[in-house]
Amino acid sequence: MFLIHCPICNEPRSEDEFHCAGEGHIQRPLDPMATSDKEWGDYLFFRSNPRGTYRELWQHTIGCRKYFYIKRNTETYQIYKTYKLDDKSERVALDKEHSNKNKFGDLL
Amino acid sequence: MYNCYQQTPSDLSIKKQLSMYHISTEIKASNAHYLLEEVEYGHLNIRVGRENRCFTQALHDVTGLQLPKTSLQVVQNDEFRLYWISPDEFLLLVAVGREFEIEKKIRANIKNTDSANHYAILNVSSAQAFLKLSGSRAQSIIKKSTAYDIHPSNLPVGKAVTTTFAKTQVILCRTKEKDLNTTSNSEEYSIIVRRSFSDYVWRWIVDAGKRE
Amino acid sequence: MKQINRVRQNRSSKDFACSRIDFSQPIHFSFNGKEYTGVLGDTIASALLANGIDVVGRSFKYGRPRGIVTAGSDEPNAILQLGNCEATQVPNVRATQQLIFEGLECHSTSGWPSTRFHLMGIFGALFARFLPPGFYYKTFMAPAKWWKYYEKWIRKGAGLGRSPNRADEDIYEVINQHADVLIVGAGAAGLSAALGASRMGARVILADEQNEFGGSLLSSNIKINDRCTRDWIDAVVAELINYESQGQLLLLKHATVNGYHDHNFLTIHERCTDHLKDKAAQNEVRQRYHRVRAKQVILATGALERPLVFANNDLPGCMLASAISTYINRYQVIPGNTLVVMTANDSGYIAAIDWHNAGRRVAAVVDTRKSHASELSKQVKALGITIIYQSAVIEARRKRLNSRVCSAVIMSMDSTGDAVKGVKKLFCVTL
Amino acid sequence: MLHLSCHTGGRPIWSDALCAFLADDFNKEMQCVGAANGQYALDKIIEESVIAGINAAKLSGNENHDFSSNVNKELDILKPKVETYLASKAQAIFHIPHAKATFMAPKQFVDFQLDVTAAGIELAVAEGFESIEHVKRYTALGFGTDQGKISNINGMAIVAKKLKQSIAETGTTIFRPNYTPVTFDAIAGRNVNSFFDVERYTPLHREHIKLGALFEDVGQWKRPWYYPDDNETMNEAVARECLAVRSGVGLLDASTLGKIDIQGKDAREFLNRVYTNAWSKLPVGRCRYGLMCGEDGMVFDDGVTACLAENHFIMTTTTGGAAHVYQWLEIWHQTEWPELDVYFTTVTDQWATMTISGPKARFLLAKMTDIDLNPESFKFMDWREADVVGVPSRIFRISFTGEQSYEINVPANYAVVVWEKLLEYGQEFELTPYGTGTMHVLRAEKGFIIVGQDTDGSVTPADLNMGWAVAKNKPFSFIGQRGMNREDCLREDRKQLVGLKTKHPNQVLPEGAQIILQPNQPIPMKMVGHVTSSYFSAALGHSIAMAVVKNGINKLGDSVYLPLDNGETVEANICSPIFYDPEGAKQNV
Repeated sequence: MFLIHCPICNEPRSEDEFHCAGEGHIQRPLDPMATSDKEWGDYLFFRSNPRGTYRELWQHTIGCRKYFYIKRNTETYQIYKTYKLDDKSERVALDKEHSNKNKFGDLL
Repeated sequence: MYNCYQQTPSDLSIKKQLSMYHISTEIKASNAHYLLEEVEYGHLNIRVGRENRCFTQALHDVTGLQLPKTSLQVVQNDEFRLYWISPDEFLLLVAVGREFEIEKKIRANIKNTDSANHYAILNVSSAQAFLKLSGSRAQSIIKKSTAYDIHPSNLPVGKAVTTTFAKTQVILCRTKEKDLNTTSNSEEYSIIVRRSFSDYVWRWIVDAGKRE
Repeated sequence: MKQINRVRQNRSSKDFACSRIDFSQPIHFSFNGKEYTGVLGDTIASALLANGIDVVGRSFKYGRPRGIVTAGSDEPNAILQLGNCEATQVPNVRATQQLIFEGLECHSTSGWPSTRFHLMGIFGALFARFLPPGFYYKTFMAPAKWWKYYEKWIRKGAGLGRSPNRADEDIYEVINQHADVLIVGAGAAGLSAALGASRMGARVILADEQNEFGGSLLSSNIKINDRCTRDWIDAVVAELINYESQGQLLLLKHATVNGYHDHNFLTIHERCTDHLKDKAAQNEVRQRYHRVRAKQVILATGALERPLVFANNDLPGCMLASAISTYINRYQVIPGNTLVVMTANDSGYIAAIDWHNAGRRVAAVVDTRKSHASELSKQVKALGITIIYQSAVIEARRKRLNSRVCSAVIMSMDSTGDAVKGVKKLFCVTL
Repeated sequence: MLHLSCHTGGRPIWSDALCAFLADDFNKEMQCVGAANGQYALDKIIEESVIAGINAAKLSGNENHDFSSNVNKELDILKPKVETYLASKAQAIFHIPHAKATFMAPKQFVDFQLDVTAAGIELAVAEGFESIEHVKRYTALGFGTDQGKISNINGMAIVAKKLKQSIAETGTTIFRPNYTPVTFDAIAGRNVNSFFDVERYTPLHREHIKLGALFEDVGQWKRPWYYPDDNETMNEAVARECLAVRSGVGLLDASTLGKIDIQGKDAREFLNRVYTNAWSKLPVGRCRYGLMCGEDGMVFDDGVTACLAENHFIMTTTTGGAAHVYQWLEIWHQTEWPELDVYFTTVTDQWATMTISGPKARFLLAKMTDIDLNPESFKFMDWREADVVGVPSRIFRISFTGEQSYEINVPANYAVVVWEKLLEYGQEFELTPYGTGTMHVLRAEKGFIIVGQDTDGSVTPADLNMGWAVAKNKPFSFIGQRGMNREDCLREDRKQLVGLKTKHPNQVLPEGAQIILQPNQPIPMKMVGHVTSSYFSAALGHSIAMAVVKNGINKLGDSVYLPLDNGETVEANICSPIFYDPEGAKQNV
C-alpha cells in the first residue's frame, strides 16, 4: 500500500484515497480531426510502460480531488516525487528526457 | 446569472427530516464509552480561487472570515466556521436557517458583476450530515474506520481532512482536545458525511463502539 | 495419561527460574479425541511432549509419522485442526504456538484415516521410490480429464486441515495504527530497541508473536546482572508499560507481524482470545488485524535454527537443539530419556547441558567440526558427556514403522565434510 | 529471520562469517538488530538494539528529545552485566552425507511439510533445474504453510553443492507475505454481513419500507425494485405497476440519479466539449438530453441537463455512473482546459427526486402547487421553480416512461413531507408507487436505452441510431468525435440497436441470448448479436426486447433466430426499438 504525498494537501496519505489515471504528460492533439488513425491510436491507446522511472497522473479522489503527477519507479515502487500539474521545473526535466529519447529513435 | 433561491419552506411548521431519519427519529446513539450525535447546521459550498479579491472581500464583509491560509485549515469565529477542502473549494457552516440569507448577502456584496468574475456558491445543507463523536472510545472507533493518523500531532484542533472512513468519504476534524486536567473523556471529533452514506457510517460507528 | 516427561514439580524452583508454567493450574484438553492434562502456560506441543506423545501427524507425500521438531512458529509438522464445533474450526494451527486452555479440542490434520494407521504411510513406504520430485506434474498431467479423480484422492491423502462449513460467529476487527518506530519481536533486542526509542519520545509499537515478551531469553539459563533473565525482562517491560499508559507505546502479544508491504505498511495479526477459549464472548474481539504505517521499522526477529539434513531426520524424536532447551527451561518438559546432539556450532552444547541438568542422560555430542576447546565444550566435558569431533549422525533408525527414533548411526567425516568413513551406533530416543 | 525484509523486494545476502543470510539495505527505513542481524552475544545485542531504537526515533522526527534514563535507575537495564562465552566458529554444513549415495540412502528430509528430500533436490538439479526459484517450484520446497522457514537454506545449500557453486551465487528464494497463516476473518474484520459493502439510502428509504418495497442494488444504492401487494409475484407486481402508469399515474423515487451542479461563464462551452450534442443555445428554463462518449467514441453515460441560469446548469447522470462522470469532468477541466471558468459540485445528495408519471400526472401536481401547469406554458423539456405543498422545489418536465411526467426535486430534508402529501393527494388518482422493475419495462417500451445494459463500451451513438444527438458542426472537437469517425466505427455491419418481437407474443427472451440468421447451422454457429433488454409488456400485451444485431438498422422486418440453452430455437422479427407511442404524442400532452 503506497503512501503518497499529495502536493496540494501537502501531506502523505494512504493509497486508498487516490485514483491512478494512467501515464502522465500525454497531450491531447490540438486538432483531433486532423490526426491520422495512427496518430490518434498512439494518443489514445499506446503507453510507454517502462521498467524503471515512470510519470503517472493521479487524482486525490478522496481528498482535495485535484490531479497531480507522480514520478516513481515501477520496479522498486519508490516514489521520487509528486508535483502539481503546473510545476514548471518538472516540465524542463521532462523535455530533457524526451529529447534524449528521441536521439535513440524507436529503439526505446 | 446564477440560480440561487430559498431552499427552506417559509412555513416553519413543515416537518424537516435530517439524515439520520433512516435509522430512527432519534439523532443520538451512545453507550457508556461514546456519544454520537447528528448536529444541524447550514452548509454552503464555496468554489473560488484565492486570487479573487473581490469575492474574498465580500466573504469577509459578511462573515468576518478570511479564507484559510494553508491547506487543511479550519478558521472560525462565533458565528461561522470555514473549512479548507481544496485550493478552490471551501465549506462554510452557518447557523441553521441562515444559509439562504448568508448566500444572498455574499452574492450582493460582490462588487464586480462581470461574468468573468469566477466563483460558485451552493447550498448543500440537505446533502451532508454533521456528526459529533465523543467519549473514551471515540479514538478507537475512528482508528477502526480510517487509515488517517489521528494522533494530536497529526490532527490537531483546527485542521480538517477529507479522507476515507468506513469505506466512504468524510471530512474528519478534531473539535476538542483531550483535557489532561480532567479524567473525563473530553476528546471530541466531527465527521461530515454525505447524506446517502450517513446511515451506513452511523451503523458502522455504533458497531465499532460496542468493543474497545 | 500421566505427564511422563514433565520434570517433577517439586524440584527446586531455582533450576527453572525462567519456567513460565504454573503447576497449580492443570488444564485438560483433547488431542485426536483423547483426553490429556497439561498445565497453565503450556503450548499444545509442550503438553503433548510432556505426555509422551511422539507422533503428531503424517507426512504429506509419503505418509511418514512425524513428531514435533521446533518450539515456535517455524514448526513444519505439528500443524493441527482446532475447534470444538463446526463454526469454530480453525485449520493450520501450529501446536508449538497455540496455548492450551480448558476444553481445547485439536486433531492432527495430516493423518487420514488416523495418525496411527495411515493408508498413505503404507503406500508411501511401498512406493516411495516412485514418487520423485515433480511427481504431481509428471504423473497426473495426462489425461487431463482424470484430474478430477486424482485431485480428490490426493487432497484427501494430503490434507493440511479443512475449512469450517459453518459461519464463524466470532468478531474480528481491523484497526489502523501509526508509529514512528515499529519493532518486530520482543526478545532481548526488541525490548532494548523499544526502550531506546521510547525514551527518545517516539511513538512505538512493539509486537511479538509469543504469549509473553522475552523471546529466546525465556528459554535460556543465562544470567543477567547475576540474576535470571526473567528479572531483566520484567524490569524492561515495567518501564515499557509506563510508556504505554501515556499512550506513546503499544505493546502487542500474540501478535505476528505477517506482512511487510510497500512504503513501510505492515500488517499484524493479533490473536486476542485464541489462547483462552474456543469462542470469544459476545462483543469481544477474537482476532485483530492491525494495519500499521510506520516511519521506521526495526526487525528484532531473532534467528531460526537450521536443522542438519541426514537420513531419516524426520523420525519423531529428532528435534532442533534450541527447541530442546526451550522445552526444558521454559516448560519443564524433557522430550525423551537419552539424547544425542549433533551440531556444527556451539549452540548444540547448551542443549546438552540443559538436558543433563534436567536429570536425564546425554549419550554424546557429535560435532561436525574438528576438535576444539571452547568454553562450552569444556563445560560439557566437565559434566562427563562424551564429545565426538569431526563426525556426524548420518542416519537415524527406528524399530518399527510407527515408532520414534531409537538409535543414531555415527560416522566420522573427512575435513571438507563431503564424505564419511567408519560406522558407530549409539542408542538414544531423542536426537 | 529475514522473511519480512524480503516482502517489499529486499534480497538476502549470504555471510560466510556467520554461515547465514542477512538482510540487504534495500529499505532505508528498516534495520535489523540482534540475532536477525547476526549478533548472538547478549550484551552486544542489547547495546546495538538500544542504539538502533534511538536512531530510529531520531530518523522519525524525534531528534530534539533528550534520551532520558530516569526510570529504573536501580537496575541498569541497558548496560547489564552478562555472562558470555567466547564461541568457536561454526561450520557451514547443511547436508550430512550418507555412506550410500544420496538417492540410495534412507530419506534425508529437507522440507518436512512437503516431503522434499535431499535426493529429490539433487534429482531436480540433475534434470536441469538450476535456478533456485525453479527448483523450489519443481520440488515444492518451502511451499507449505511454514513457507520454508527451516528448509529453504538447506535446500539452497544442496543445490549449491550439486552445482559446485557458492551459496551466495545460488541465492535464496524470496519470501512473500504472509509470515504465518492469517485467518480470512481477521483480514475481513467487520466488513461482513450488513457491513460487507457500503449501502446508500435515499431520503425516502423508510417510506419505501413502510410500503413493503423490495430493494434492488444499483451501484451501492438500495433502490425500490417493486412494491408487491399481498402475495403478488414480481411479474404480477410489475405488470400492475406498469398499467397504473400507462392509465393513471405512478410515483418513482429517482433520487439516486447523479446530479452535478455546474457554474461559471464557460459552462456552456464545457458542455459542448463533453457532450456529443450542442449546448450553446439552450435557453434558461429548458432541459436537454445528452450523450457522453469516451475519446474512443463509445457511449459511457447519458442524462438530462437543465439550464438553471445563463451560467448555471445542473447535469444528471446515470445512478451507477455518477462518480465516474464527476471524475471525468474534473480530469478534463484540470488537465486539458484549465482556462475554462467552470466549477463542478456534486449535489446528488442534496435533492430528493420524485417522479410522477402517467396521463393523470398533471391533475395530481395541480393539487399541490400554484404554478401554471398549462402545457402551452410549461412544455415538455421545460423546468420550473415551484412551491410544492409549501416546499421549494424544481420541477423538470422530462420523461423516461413516455408518459406525461414531472420530476419533482426538493431539498432532501423535506423529501418525506412531499412524499407523504403525494400519496395523500394521489389517492384520488389511484397513485401507484413503482420501482426499478417497472421503470425498466416502461422505458424499454419506449426504446430508451440504459447505458451499461443496452451498451457495453463498444457502442457508438450511431450504433444506437442516435445520430440526432451528435452535433456535426460544433467548432471544438468534442470528446469522442475523432473516435467515432475511425474507419472501424463507420462500418455498416457494426452491431446496432434494434427491437425484437418474438413470433409467439408470450415468449420472453432471456437477456444475453445470442442471435443467429440461419436456424439450422452446424456448431459453432455464426452469431450476429445478442439480446440486451427483454420484458413482457403488460400495456402492449406481448413481449418486447432490445438487441444489438450486425447491420440491424438495415434489417428491419427480417427474421432472426435465438438458440436457447434448453435446446429450443426461437424465431423473432427485427423491428424498431420504440414499441409504444412511436410519435411521442403522450409525453408532450
